[in-house]
Amino acid sequence: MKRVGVFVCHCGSNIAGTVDCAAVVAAARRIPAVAYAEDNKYTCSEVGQEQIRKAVQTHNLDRVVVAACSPRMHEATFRKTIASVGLNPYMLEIANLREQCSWVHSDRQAATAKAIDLVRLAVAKVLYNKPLFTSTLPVKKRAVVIGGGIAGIQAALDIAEAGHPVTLIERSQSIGGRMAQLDKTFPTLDCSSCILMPRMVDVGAHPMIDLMTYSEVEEVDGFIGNFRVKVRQRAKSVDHSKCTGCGECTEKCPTQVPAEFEAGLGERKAIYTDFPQAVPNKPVIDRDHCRYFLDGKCGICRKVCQADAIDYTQTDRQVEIEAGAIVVATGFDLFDPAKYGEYGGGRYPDVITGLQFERLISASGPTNGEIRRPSDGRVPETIAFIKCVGSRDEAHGVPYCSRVCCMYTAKQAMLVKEHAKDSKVYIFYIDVRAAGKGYEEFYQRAQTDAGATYVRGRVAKIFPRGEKLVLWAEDTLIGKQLELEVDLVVLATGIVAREGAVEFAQKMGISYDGHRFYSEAHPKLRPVDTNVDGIFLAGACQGPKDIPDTVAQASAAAVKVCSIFSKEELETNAMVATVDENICAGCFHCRAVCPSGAIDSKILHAWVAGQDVTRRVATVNSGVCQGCGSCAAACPSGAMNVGGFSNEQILGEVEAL
Amino acid sequence: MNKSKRDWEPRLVGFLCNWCSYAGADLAGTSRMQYPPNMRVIRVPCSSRVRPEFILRALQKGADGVLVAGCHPGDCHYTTGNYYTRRRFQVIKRLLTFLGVDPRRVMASWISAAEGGKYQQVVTEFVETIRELGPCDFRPTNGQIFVPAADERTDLGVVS
Amino acid sequence: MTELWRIKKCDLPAWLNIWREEYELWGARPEGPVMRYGPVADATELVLQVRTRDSAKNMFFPATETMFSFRHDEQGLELNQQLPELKARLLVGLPSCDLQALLVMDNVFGGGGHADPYYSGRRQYTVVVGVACEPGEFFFCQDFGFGPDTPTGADLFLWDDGSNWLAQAFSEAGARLLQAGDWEKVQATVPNRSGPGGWVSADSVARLRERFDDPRWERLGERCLGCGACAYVCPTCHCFDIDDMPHGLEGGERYRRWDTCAFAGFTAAAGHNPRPDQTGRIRQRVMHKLVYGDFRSDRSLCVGCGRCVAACPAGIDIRAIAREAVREKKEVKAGA
Amino acid sequence: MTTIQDELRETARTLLAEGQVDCVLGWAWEEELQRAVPCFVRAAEDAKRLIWDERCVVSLAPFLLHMKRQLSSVRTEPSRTAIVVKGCDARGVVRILRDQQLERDEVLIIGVVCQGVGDPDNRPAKCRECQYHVPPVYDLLLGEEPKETQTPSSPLLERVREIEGWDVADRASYWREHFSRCLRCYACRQVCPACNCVECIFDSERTRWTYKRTTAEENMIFHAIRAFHVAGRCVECGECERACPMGIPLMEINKKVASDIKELFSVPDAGVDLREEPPLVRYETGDLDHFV
Repeated sequence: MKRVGVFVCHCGSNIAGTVDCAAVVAAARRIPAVAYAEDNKYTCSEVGQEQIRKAVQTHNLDRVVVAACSPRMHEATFRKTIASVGLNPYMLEIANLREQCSWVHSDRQAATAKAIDLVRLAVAKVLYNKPLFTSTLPVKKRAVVIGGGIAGIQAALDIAEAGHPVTLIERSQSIGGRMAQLDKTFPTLDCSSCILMPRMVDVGAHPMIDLMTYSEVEEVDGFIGNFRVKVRQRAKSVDHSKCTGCGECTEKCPTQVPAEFEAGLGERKAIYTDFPQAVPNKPVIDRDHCRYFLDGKCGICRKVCQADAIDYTQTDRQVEIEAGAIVVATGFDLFDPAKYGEYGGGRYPDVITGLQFERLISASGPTNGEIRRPSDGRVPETIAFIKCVGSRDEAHGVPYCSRVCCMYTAKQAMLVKEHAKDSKVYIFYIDVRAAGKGYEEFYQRAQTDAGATYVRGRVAKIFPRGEKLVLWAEDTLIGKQLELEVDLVVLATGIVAREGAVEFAQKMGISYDGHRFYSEAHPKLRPVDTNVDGIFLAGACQGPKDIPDTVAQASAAAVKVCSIFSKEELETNAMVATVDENICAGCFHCRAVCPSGAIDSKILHAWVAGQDVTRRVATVNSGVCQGCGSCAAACPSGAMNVGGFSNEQILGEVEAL
Repeated sequence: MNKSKRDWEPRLVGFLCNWCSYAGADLAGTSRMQYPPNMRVIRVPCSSRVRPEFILRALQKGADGVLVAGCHPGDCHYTTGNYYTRRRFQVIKRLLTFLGVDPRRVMASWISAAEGGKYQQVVTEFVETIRELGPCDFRPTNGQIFVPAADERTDLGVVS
Repeated sequence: MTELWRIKKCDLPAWLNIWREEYELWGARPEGPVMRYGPVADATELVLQVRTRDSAKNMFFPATETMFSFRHDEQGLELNQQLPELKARLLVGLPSCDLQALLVMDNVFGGGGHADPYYSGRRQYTVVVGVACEPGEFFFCQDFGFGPDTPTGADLFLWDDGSNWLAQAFSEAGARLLQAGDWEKVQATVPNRSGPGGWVSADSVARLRERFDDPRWERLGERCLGCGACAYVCPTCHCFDIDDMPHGLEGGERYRRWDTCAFAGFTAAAGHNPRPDQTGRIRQRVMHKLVYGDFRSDRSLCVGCGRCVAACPAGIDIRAIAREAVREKKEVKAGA
Repeated sequence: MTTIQDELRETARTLLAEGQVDCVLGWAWEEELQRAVPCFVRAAEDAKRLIWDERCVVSLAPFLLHMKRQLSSVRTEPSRTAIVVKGCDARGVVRILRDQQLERDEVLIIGVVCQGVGDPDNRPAKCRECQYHVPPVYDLLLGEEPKETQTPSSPLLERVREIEGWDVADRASYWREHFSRCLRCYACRQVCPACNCVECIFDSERTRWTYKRTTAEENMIFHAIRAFHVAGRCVECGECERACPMGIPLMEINKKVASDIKELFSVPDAGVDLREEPPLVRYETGDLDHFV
């Protein structure tokens, strides 16, 4: 005989203020299945929970209804309460009398009637509750970090430092990412490589970190604790175990191609390292441009290599890595300036992006740190910086602010003083956003020390006139239009999601937002989790952010990974789908709708009429199943059910309407 | 139990998805947004958990209107759940309308965890629509050829 | 020559309408695309001498019937039986096979000191007027010892006499009907046509009884899809299941509804089903109808109305099965 | 039409004689019953009883599925059955295969070109609007493909549009009146190739999905749920309406759902392509959203 206990909470006056709790208790007692009902001031308090524990024991209740606040608040609390007195934690249902009754209705009589109905619904449902159990899954204590920028580097180091093996996967020749392309960083004007290189070296040398550069993730499946990551290690054509990194081959290589690292302003050889301080500091051969691979003539690098490390016969290798957790740190792309036809981005050589300017002022850059016009190499006398190019611009599909352009433009303005102190600097802006620590002070210094002239207004058009570039703009503060002749224009292009971000998200099974940035599980409370347990986000792939926030997120993701690895086994979700094998017809509509690939099949043998008959039925992997119930709705015969929200429970609730 | 329209209060059922719409309803609560008390909420893990059997049983058991609420497509906690709801619900609604259930009695709505205001508005409007429509004539009529149990009953002899 | 009453066919509706205050008029009339027995407001709507798609069984043993409702609250358990409201009914137009079927059902539900209150109530207050039948497709009533003119089971039976009806009462309720309306007494011979038949013989019943394990049942099992059409249109199928319908958490009602041995779950009990597939089920139907019959009166449960033959989506025909049973094993006909 | 019949008999005989199949499922004429009934031919010499003409109305697809669940057809070594199908039946076979209730190599499909069955001057609705005179899937085809196949108008669809035109109350009473006749004999379910569950929720003893009462609104719930369960998978073979002893116009419901699904999700006809995806277990991110 099922014996239900009902505990109606006053929640101080939150519930009792509008709902007549005594009447609810009286109504509950009238329900035949309710063996005991009482109300108390604060059910979630220690006193309240003790009353539940005592009642369960004295009235030997086998299932409990707590009529209080939202289950999303204290369902877990009360599950522990009843578990502590021997009940299965899932023999509990919560009636939401606060958020969905007392707080939203003022008429006491109507609110009480509704509260009674909600208790009846909860009792009707709890009568069909079944004990549910979690199971455990082994954890593969290896992490995979995808993306070798500062985010990936930081996450990899933190996890490795916590004693867990990491595989860091980077698509290009070297780790370092966007930060390696920068000269200085705001607001401290630290030299970017000075603070980045040591971390890169640590990664390269760390015994717990396997570095896989020039490699791409092809496929990810499995689930938290048991991911299988398939990685394609592209052929480097250089045997890094023999190579000493002397650079002879790069020196002698006859082929010059535009270097991605130099953002189009510089060149590199066919056999190359991205930049001098690259990690690993051993080159790879770009087979799309290497003459040996195009027409088989060359082979100079092999001739000059004393270590005999060049190996043209290398082929791509597919590696499968087992991992317990994954950190996605794939970074960002910049807005394509060519989309602003009126600025001539990509057409006029002297209209460059902020990143290209960064390469110009970088000592290891194409101009060894001198600010020179890409067109004729002259030092520009007047430079115009234009902010919010491809940010805060609904028309170009980028309505958001990219957060970092105001600060790096101020920084670049100050660096003009160092590299070309006579040059005049104009900065066209809409608003200046300097909210970080020390940012506002940095912005003030850009105006005073660097003498940058901030003009509030958008630039309407840029066109060449002789050697110069003419800017048509307006100064909204003095309400005047102005025409300005400058020698160099730097566009502060906004941050957009990586090209191919959607395909990658689908490969990982994580969701993405309207701007193709990866979606965090909860904007405020779970910023580094994704909707797939065990996969975390770090850096600009989740949205535009500066280096301090990126590093903070990377460390946060690392802690999440370490908390998974701190347990020998993982507890699985208890409210998962279950199959009634007698009824399952093996049509597998369930598998078609399962979002987490938790449904597999098996062959059932039955002894029928003296013969062994086989039948294929569905099976559920309780580790992967998230309990969404799509399968239970897609299964016509009701063979597929979900613990906690079973067909019987919901039908029971509807029955008590 | 037919109810004359005057003293009849619409009884509504809402299947709310746990991650978005139920959270949106809670937010309406924490923000103390007032709305009529006619809605009985049944929590489901995802809007894709709702089967047509639940909707039809609710109508049969006295509900005058049924709401199925879930996350906006693309926001689903389970990634694809509400895509299936979207397809299934359209087929169910058109089928029920074809079979004679007033389309305004069955509705779906995407309500995110941040849209407490929208939940309040959806419930308020739904109650008004159903109040205007009147009780659902889907009551369990008794299929017997005879109306059951007259008050007085003769003693039944044995048929020869 | 016996003493009979005669009325012109065109005056029959007027006569029936006279009785409308006292009785509720029932009979065959179109319902959607099919003919069914049901209440009529005016006798002119009635269609006589037509084979309805399903039988009159529904009037006495409805497809769904609440037996009693119960309520359990703090005062304890309250039970109240939902007996049918008793209204006098005049059922006009039953052919001989349906009359015989009523006798079978009376035996099942009414006889032997354990009268079924639900069935008996309705049956007792219904006066049945039989009408001679125009034999049609799939009939085989003669195999069971009666023809289209056999009046047994009716309160009043009408024979077809060209443009007139000849009537004879077999109960005082039937006789009382004749007191109104312009009936005239005549001396006439009661027609006694022999009905269609020649399918089910005593020999076929005996052979069927022996051939319980004949493999040909499996051939039938492959063709029977396990629906309930044959049983639910059959005037003598009387199996039912009992189930509960809750009213909220405090009470509910217990109802009974038709069931049939053709259904898979019919014999499912505690996870085991002695008839795992259709072979056993179709065999049970045929055997119960023709061979086991009604153990209370050892008469066949079949009345040869042919409704099941018309209704079967798979074209299974109980007549062919009976005829097939007497054929030797060697030439297996397709129909069986 | 006799030529196809002769070819059919010859084909069946050779298939059985060579042991390619162990049973040919076709139609046979029952002289005494004056009806064409499903017939399982297992001996080569019985092949001559097979017929093909417009009297072969019964769709044989459900018997194929049903056979699998009969003990008599339980065999350890793989068995193969040939089935004679007209266009609509073939779609039923595809349905059963696509719902993974039979393996493709368990069935040998003998397609016959069909110009419509039943009473010549009152063809069933499905024949008057038939677009599959040639079965969409077959292993062998008997009869030549007709030259021009104009796509006929669909009387059933016009009827659905007409019913949609009524106001809600009229529709409610129309269906309530039809459903009050339903005896819940489940013939419509048992002859349906898409209704291939091992145990139907309406038979479930364990979970009270619905009450097993034959009241008008309870029957409406049964037919609404069944129409939904086969939504997107129904091959419009019309067997449910033919099998219904009480003459309930079930195809109007299935046609309504099928045309809705085609309009909403622009998917091809069900049961035509062996690789088809049932539309309700798939989605497009761009699906319509206007109803919300």
